Order: sequence, then structure tokens, then C-alpha cells
Amino acid sequence: MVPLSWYLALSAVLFTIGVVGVVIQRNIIVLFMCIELMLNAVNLTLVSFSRYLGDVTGQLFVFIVMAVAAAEAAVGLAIIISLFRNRETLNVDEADLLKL
Amino acid sequence: MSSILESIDFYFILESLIKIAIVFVIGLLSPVGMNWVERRTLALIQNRLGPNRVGPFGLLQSIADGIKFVFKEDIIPLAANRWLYTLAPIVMVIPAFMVTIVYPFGPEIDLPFIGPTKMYVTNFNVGLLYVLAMTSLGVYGIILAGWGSNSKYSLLGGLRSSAQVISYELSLSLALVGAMLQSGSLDLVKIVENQSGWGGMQWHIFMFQPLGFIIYLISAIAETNRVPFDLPEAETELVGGFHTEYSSSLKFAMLFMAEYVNMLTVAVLATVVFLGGWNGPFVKDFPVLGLLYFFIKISFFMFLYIWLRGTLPRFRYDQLMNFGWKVLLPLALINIVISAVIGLIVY
Amino acid sequence: MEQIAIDIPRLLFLAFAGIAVVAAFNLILQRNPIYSALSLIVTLCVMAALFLLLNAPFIAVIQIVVYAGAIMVLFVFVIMLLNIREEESKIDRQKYLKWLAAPMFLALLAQVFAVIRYVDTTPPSIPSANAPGGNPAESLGTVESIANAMFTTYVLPFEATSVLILMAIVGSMLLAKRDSKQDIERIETALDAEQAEQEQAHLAAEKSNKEVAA
Amino acid sequence: MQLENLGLYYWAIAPEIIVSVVGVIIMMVDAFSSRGARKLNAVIALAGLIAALVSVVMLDGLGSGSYFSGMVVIDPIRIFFSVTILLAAIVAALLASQFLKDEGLPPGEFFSLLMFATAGMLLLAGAGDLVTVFLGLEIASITSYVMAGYRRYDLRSNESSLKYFLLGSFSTAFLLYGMALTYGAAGSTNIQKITAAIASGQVNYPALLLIGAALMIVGFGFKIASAPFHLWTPDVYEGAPTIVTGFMGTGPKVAVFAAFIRVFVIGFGPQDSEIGIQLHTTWVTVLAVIAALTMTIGNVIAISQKNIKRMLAYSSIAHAGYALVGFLTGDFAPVAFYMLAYSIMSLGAFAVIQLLARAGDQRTEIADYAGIGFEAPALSFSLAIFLLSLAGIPPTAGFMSKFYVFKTAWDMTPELRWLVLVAVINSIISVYYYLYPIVVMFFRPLVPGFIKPRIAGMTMIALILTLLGTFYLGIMPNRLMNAMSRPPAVVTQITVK
Repeated sequence: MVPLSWYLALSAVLFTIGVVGVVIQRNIIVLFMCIELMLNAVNLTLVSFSRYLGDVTGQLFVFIVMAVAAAEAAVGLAIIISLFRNRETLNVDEADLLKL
Repeated sequence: MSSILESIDFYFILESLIKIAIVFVIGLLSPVGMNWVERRTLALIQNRLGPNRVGPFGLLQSIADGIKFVFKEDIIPLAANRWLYTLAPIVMVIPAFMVTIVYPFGPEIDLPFIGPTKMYVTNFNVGLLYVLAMTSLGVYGIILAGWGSNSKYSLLGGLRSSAQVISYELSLSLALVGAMLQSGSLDLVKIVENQSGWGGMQWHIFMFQPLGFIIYLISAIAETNRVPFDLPEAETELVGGFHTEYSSSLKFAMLFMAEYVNMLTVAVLATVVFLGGWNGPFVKDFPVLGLLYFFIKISFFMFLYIWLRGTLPRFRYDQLMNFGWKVLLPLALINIVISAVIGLIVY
Repeated sequence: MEQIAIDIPRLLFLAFAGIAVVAAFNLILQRNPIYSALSLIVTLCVMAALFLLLNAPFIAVIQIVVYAGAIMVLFVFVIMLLNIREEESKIDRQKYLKWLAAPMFLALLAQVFAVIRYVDTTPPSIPSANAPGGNPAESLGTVESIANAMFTTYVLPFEATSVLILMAIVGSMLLAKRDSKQDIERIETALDAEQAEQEQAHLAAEKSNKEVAA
Repeated sequence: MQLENLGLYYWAIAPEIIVSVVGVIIMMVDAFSSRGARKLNAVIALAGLIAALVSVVMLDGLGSGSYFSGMVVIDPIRIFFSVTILLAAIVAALLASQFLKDEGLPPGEFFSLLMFATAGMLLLAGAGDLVTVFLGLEIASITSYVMAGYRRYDLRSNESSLKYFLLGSFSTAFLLYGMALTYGAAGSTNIQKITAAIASGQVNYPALLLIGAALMIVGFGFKIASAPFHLWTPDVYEGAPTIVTGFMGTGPKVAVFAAFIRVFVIGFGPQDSEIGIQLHTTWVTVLAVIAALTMTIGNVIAISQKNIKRMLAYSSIAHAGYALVGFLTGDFAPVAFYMLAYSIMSLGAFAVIQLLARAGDQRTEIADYAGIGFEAPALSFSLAIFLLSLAGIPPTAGFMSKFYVFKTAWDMTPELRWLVLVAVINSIISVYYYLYPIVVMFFRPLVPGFIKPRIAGMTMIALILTLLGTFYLGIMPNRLMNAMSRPPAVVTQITVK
């Protein structure tokens, strides 16, 4: 039996990699993929808790998270396409019409 | 370390390995046989002779082709992305072969010397979903081949194909839902066993799933990129589609093999879910008959593929998309509603 | 500290975890989006294997169908559609963020390992507030158990998901479709009306100016 | 089947059902009617929203309790926040008609998205379980991303939508991680059960609970645009179409506040156990600091803004800070009242800006407003009133709501009196930048090329409604406050009807 803490550690590491990716990546699509990675890391946490608590809620939650991720991906990629139609770059730094 | 060794059931592993080897060989050889049948049948339909020089009736032609694939020089186009170009065939062939482990070829048969043996490598609780998952991974091979070749024909072929596969996968999965509702399981073996009534003829296609079967069949043909939905490799517009840049080397052989194994998978799924799998008259008394029935049903689908290829013209791309989204998908949804209502009434 | 027992699940876990972490790093360090996407697909598939290890076959298969089979296909498809090749080496205006990333990473990791030590040393006090009766370890994670929960306790979230999906369909269709002829016409009429109004106002202003001058 | 045992009681989610069904109806009507069914869509949307409003009021009669196995609850928090959300949606629907016509945008999708967003917010406001909190939040957010990019031929709108989307989903991941850790620690996702677990001290890993709460603060903090997670707000508010800005600055924020209150004030409220006390003091301290930061940053940066939409964006950050002060009192009523008042005046201000900005949001610099005071008196005076109300000048809603929040905080939480002082100082600072556009409008020469905007009937209704609301809440708030000050019912058992 693998200890719960190993799963939690792995998912925390993956989540952190995702966060770092969001910070350092400049390509919008890759940035978006990093967010997906973060969501997946959370899924791992949920499933491992579900297993170790003997409670199905965690897996249900993962199911909902997947539906949300799918919806988010569809909308997000549509936004990226509509941006790309108007301006041919996918570098976050160049989307700077609205300055800070 | 001793604890690891103790925890392993060697007999089980040996049995599984032998089964996997058998299934793998079937997977490897089926393209050869199917290809020969396809060429000869097409020739028959088109009033030609077809391959007839190598071996009796040209039977060895495909094997000769296979040998040629292995020994031909492997050319990677200059502009291609070497890494993706090489990866694509591998990505395509692995999921295709991974599905073969859940093919339920027949019922439990009492083999001489060995005892009762299940005629499949394994089955699980979510077998049907596993098949869908693996087939959905196959699309990456096409996409990567199209992208990695760095040629416009390949790219267009890859784009078309991925759009087509995504679109038709929806109606394909939804068409299966009706049968799932009736059998109440996602386990392929249980689905087959559920159809064993009526002396082995209580197939789902007769038990309220004719519409589901038709939807499944059409989407399956589109899913495997066969005529009349072979847009991704429409020779007249796209040369060879996503595999334009793959010369007849081992890589091409892999793409080719993956396509045929996918066709096999789709046929197996149709057989299992709609045509009762190994079920048929007298299977209860002579389980070996199950294997024969299974083979006959698969062959029927294979012949259907070739027949369609010999007779039907190709769809136009917009027609294809419209058909998928505006006809098949709603029909599949209606089928689910019908199945649910029937399920409420009958069960 | 006691000897860590090595058994097959642990070996498998370590192998999968290694692949997942390497692939995740590859995801964030690649310059070419398609390689990033491929690394993410690898991570997702490995994650499915981990779910199998956790005795959650349904979630594992759904993970592959939904994430690897649908979401990532969409990503790769968009990368192809927009034909994004290698990023040209541009001047990275936010290079300092990379320096920010390293300490952030270390801090988070330190925190993570602190928690893990903590979790390891504290035994769980209660199994669950709402653990179902019977032997959950056997049935947990099968299609039946998930379906049972989904259509009883979680029926409302399940139904609400349909609203979410419907909305996502409407939204993405709206944003991604090309302007149809009808749309362009409508926008042009609106803009024309705007322009006409402005011109009229301009004329009126000139007229009043003239009147004032007169 | 024992469906009765599941707590499936559809009246308990009547508002959500009405709103989403109307969303689908609008899509159908739009698909099968000839183009230009804008008015019809707007009327259907309004009818649906008003029906939902009626059903929300009727929810009160059902009595408090939790339904659908604890997925939704009926309590005063849900009722008051739902009313605010629906009012915001009604005003947005009233304004949308003219906006869509002026810009030549497709109406059907807009109204159905508005409906789905509202359904998500209502679900969020009534969520009794972390699963429904997450789902409601995502329905509301994803719809907002689409609506921010609704003017899809406009680059600014695209960018706004993209930034909102990226940062929104980034924060969602944090929120979700927080929820996962809380689930692991408390063994349940149900807020009541979490409370019970904390109260009895039966928490698996107390450290995980603390980290989970921290991550949830990050997630919620992003959604309500509190500092230091506010960076997306000005860009998104500036780029989105103005009425969308108005709507997403109010509706989702109100709904998130409702969920925030339910998770933190009720779920992680003061408990007797050791972990409960530790958790409560920790989050109260953290949120107090965040509130102070939020108000100060919002107000200070707002002073230097040249664009009125950006200015209002920073002002909305500051208002989130004031609302957080109410949050810390541990009572929902000040926050509910504050959010209602804020929604009304903010939507009113955005309505006027939308009219003055014209198609494509061309004129949103404060300089563009020079001298229009007496050219378009109705609009200018309304804008002035809304700005004064936002600044908190009596006798408007803004004054009353701030007074209510600050007074409650001063009385109920003596240890946080420093925060109230910070808030009062901040309100005084804010008067400066709210007065600036008013000065520009009335005391500067008219800029050439100003066209007096045409005001359509529905827009007029919206403006009158918001004006009346601003004064009503400012002058006669007693009835509402009395209704709200019933003690929030602590739901202890699952009621099945």
C-alpha cells in the first residue's frame, strides 16, 4: 500500500510546477496547459483522499472538475482563436492594449 | 526483495503472457490477411484480377509487401520535424494494440491439457470505456503525422482527420449508450453474456437497438477513415493525406497496421455490443462454436468495409461535418431516450 | 525512522511519479507548444495509471477519455489550426519573473514537504464523516458506486453540469465562429447609423455656430 | 425507488430552474424567429428574471433547511444575496437591448448567456456544499469570460476576455486545491459537516485544513478582486463592453461573497475546539489585513486614473475592501446590504457610461466628459448622483451602506476598530476622485463633437430604477435592515419536505 503522503506530495509537486509554469511561460496556450496541469494535480489529491477516507465524494468531485475543465478548455480555446483572428500573436506580453 | 517475489502469481502471469502473445500475433497478422482479401475483393468488384503472382492466388503478396517495408530505406523529409515524424506511427500503433487485450473472442472453453480457459486476456469493470479511451488516443498519431511532416497535404489531412474523428466519436459513444443501458454493464464480457438468451440469439440489435447499431456503424466507418468518409486521405485532393510524406518504410507499415487494427477493434466492438459477441445457436453446448461465430461476425464487417469502398463515392467535407453533427448526433440522442423509455417499460 | 517497505505498488508509484514530474517539467520548459502538449498528455496518462493504482478504475478511464481524448486533442488541434511553430526568440520583457519563479518554487516545495512529514506522523483520527456502510475498499471507485452516488446524493451538481456544458457550447460557438455575412451586415449598419448620427450632429453644431456668428 | 429520501424538492431550486429554462427558451426563440428578435428576447429574459425574483421571495416561506442531500440550503443569506443578483441581472437585461442594437451584436446568445450566468450565481449563493460552490462559481465565471469577449471583432474586448479567463482559471485552481485539502482534512465536502468536524475537533490533519483555508482565501480573493489578487480587474473592466463590466462587477461578486460567507463565517466560524479557534483567529487576521490593503490600494490608484472605466474598476476594488470589513463582523447582514447598495449604484454608473461612450466604447476618458453637464443634463446628473453615492455622501445608498457596515464592525468587533478607522479614512480619500468627473462635467468647456445620446425606453427604465434604488436605500433603509437583522438561521438538520 502506498502511503497517502506520497500521493499528496506528488500532487503538491505537480501543482507547484503548474504554478511556476503559469509564471514563466509566455505562450498563452502553454500557459493554459499549465492551468490544466494544476487542476489535474488537484484531482490526484481528491482521488487519494477519497481512497483513504473510504468516501466516494472525492471521485465525484473529480468527475465534476473534469466537466468544468472541458467547458473551460472549450471556452478558453475559443477566446484564443478569436484573439488570434484579430491579432496574430500568442505572446502574453504582446497582448498589451490594456496597459496596467 | 523476497516479499516482492512472493507476492507475484507466476501462473497467472504466464497465462496472461501467452494470451497476450497470441492476441498480439493475431493483431500483427490480421492486416496481412485483410489486405489480401481487400485487394482481391476490390478487384472482383472492379472486374480486375488483383494480386495473383506471388504464391497461390497471390496469397503471399502482402507478406512480400511486409518484407519490402522492413528492408526499404527509411527516408525522413528534410523539412519534417524528425522527432514528431518518428513518434507519430508509434503513438498510433500502441493504443491500437493495447485495445486487443479486451477482445472477448469466445466463452470459457475447456482446453485439452490446460483446463477451462477464458478466451480473452482480461476483462474489467469499465472495459467498454477502456476501448473508447484507447481509440480516442489513436487520433494523436494522425495529428502528429500531419504536423510533423511539415507538408501542406499532410497538415490538411491531419486537421481534417482530427476534426472528423472528434466529431464522429461523439455519436459513436452515444450510440453505445443505448446498449449499455440495456445490459447494465460496461464490462464487455458481461455485455456479451447478457445477450445469450433466446438460444443465443437475444442480440442487442434485435432487442431494441437497431437504430443504435446503424448510427454506430456509420460513425465507426467515419472513425476509421474509410470510404465513404476517407476525407483525411482523399487521394484526388490531398495526395495521401496525413501519410503523404511517409514512404513505404517501417513507419508507413506501422501507420498501415494501426489502421487495420483499428478497423478490427471497431468491428469487434460492433459484434460484442450489438451482434451478441460469441453468442449464437448451440454455443451453450459446444463453446468452440463461439469462436467460429465471432470470426464470422467480424468477417462480415470486414467484408462490409471493402464492399463500401468498392461501391460508394466520397463525401464532401462540409457534407461530412453536417451529417455528423446535424443528423447522427441528434439521432444518437433520440436513440438514448428511446432506449431509456423501453428500459423503463420492459425491465 | 523505520525501514520503508518496498512492494510492487510503491515501485509502480515511484516509476509513475518520476515520469509525471519529468513530463510536467518538460511541459513548462519547452519553447515549442506542441512538445508541451505532448508532455502534458504523458502526464495525464500517467495520472490515469495512478488512479488505477488508487483503485479508481472509472476515474482513470474517464481521465483518458476526457482529458487525453478530448481536451488535449482540442489543444493540439488549435495549435495546428493556428499553425504555431517554434517561438521566435523575442526579448522577454518579464524575465525577472523567471528569477521570481525559483524561490517561489523552493518555498512551496518546502511547505509541501513540511505538510507531508506532518501527514505521515499524524495518524488519521476518523475515516470519514460520511463513509457509507459495508466494505468501501472493494466497491469504491467502480462504475456502480459512482453511479449510485451521482444519481442520489450528487444529483443536483450532476444536473447543474448540464447547464455548464450548454453554456460552454453557446459561448465557444459564439467566440470562435467566423463573422457570417449577416453579422458583418448588422455591424456595418450599426456603425453607419452611428456615423450618420455623428455627421448630423456635426452639421447641427456648424449650423448653430453660423447662427451665432450671424 | 426511495426518491423521497433523497431530498429532491424542486421548489428549493425553483429560481435556478426558472432562470436556466428561460435561457434555453431564449435560445430556441432566437433560433426560430427571424433576425431582430431583440426586443422579444429582452422581454422573455425580463419575465424570467422577475419570475425568479418572485420565487426567491417565496423560498422564504419554505423555511430554512438544506435540500438535495445538503447541496443547497435555504437561509437568509441565500435569499438576500439572490435578490441582489437578480436585481443586477434585471438591470443588465434592461440595458442590454440598446447596447446590442447600437453595436450590431447577436442578441440571442447574449440574453441566454446572461441567464446561464445568473443561474450559476444563484446556485453559488445557495450552495451548501463545496461541490456546488465550485460548480456555481465556474458556471458564473466561464459565462463571464465569454461575455467579456462578446464584442469579438474588437481587440480590447478579446484581450479583456483572455486576461479574465487566464487569471480566473488560475485562481479557480487555487480554490479547488483549497477545497480538496479541506475535504481531506474534514472528511466531507458538506459545509455543515465540516463545521461539525471542526467543532468536535475531529479533523484528520489540522495543518491541511489551515493550508486549505489559505488557498481558498486566495481563490475567493481573486474572484472578489481583493488586493493583492486584484491585478486583473482594471484591464478586464476597461476592455469588456460597458454593460458587461457593470454586470460582472456586481453579480458574480455578490454571489462569491455569499459563498465566501457561507464557507468562512459559517463553515470556519468560531468553534470551541482548539483547531476551530486557531483557524478562526488566523483567517480573521489575514482577511483584516487583506481588507485594509484592498481599500487603500483601490483608492490610491484610482486617484491617478484618466479613464472612467478604470477608475470605477479601482473603486470596485476599494468597495470589495469595505464589504470585507462587514464580512469580518461575522454577520451577513451588513455585507448583504452593502452589496445590494453597491450593485445598484455601480450598475447605474455603468449604464450612464455606456450611453455616453457610444458604440465601441470610444469615449471613456474622463476628459471626454468635459462640459457635458448642461448639454445632457439628465445623464450627467444621474452620473453625478451615482458617483456621490459611491463616495458615500448622504442621503444616498452609499452612505447608508457604509454607515451600517462601519457601525456594526465598530460595535461587534472591538479588536478590529483600527480597520474601521482605516476604512473611514479611505472613504474620505475616495471623495476626491469621485468628485473629479463631476467637476469635469459641469465646470469645463464642452469638447467639440459631443453628440447627445439617444436613450431607449428600456434604458430609461433601468436608469430610473437604479436612481430610485439609490435614494430609497439611502433614505428609508430601515425596513430592509430589519428584515435582514433576523439572526441567520443555523441549519443543523436536513429538512425533507
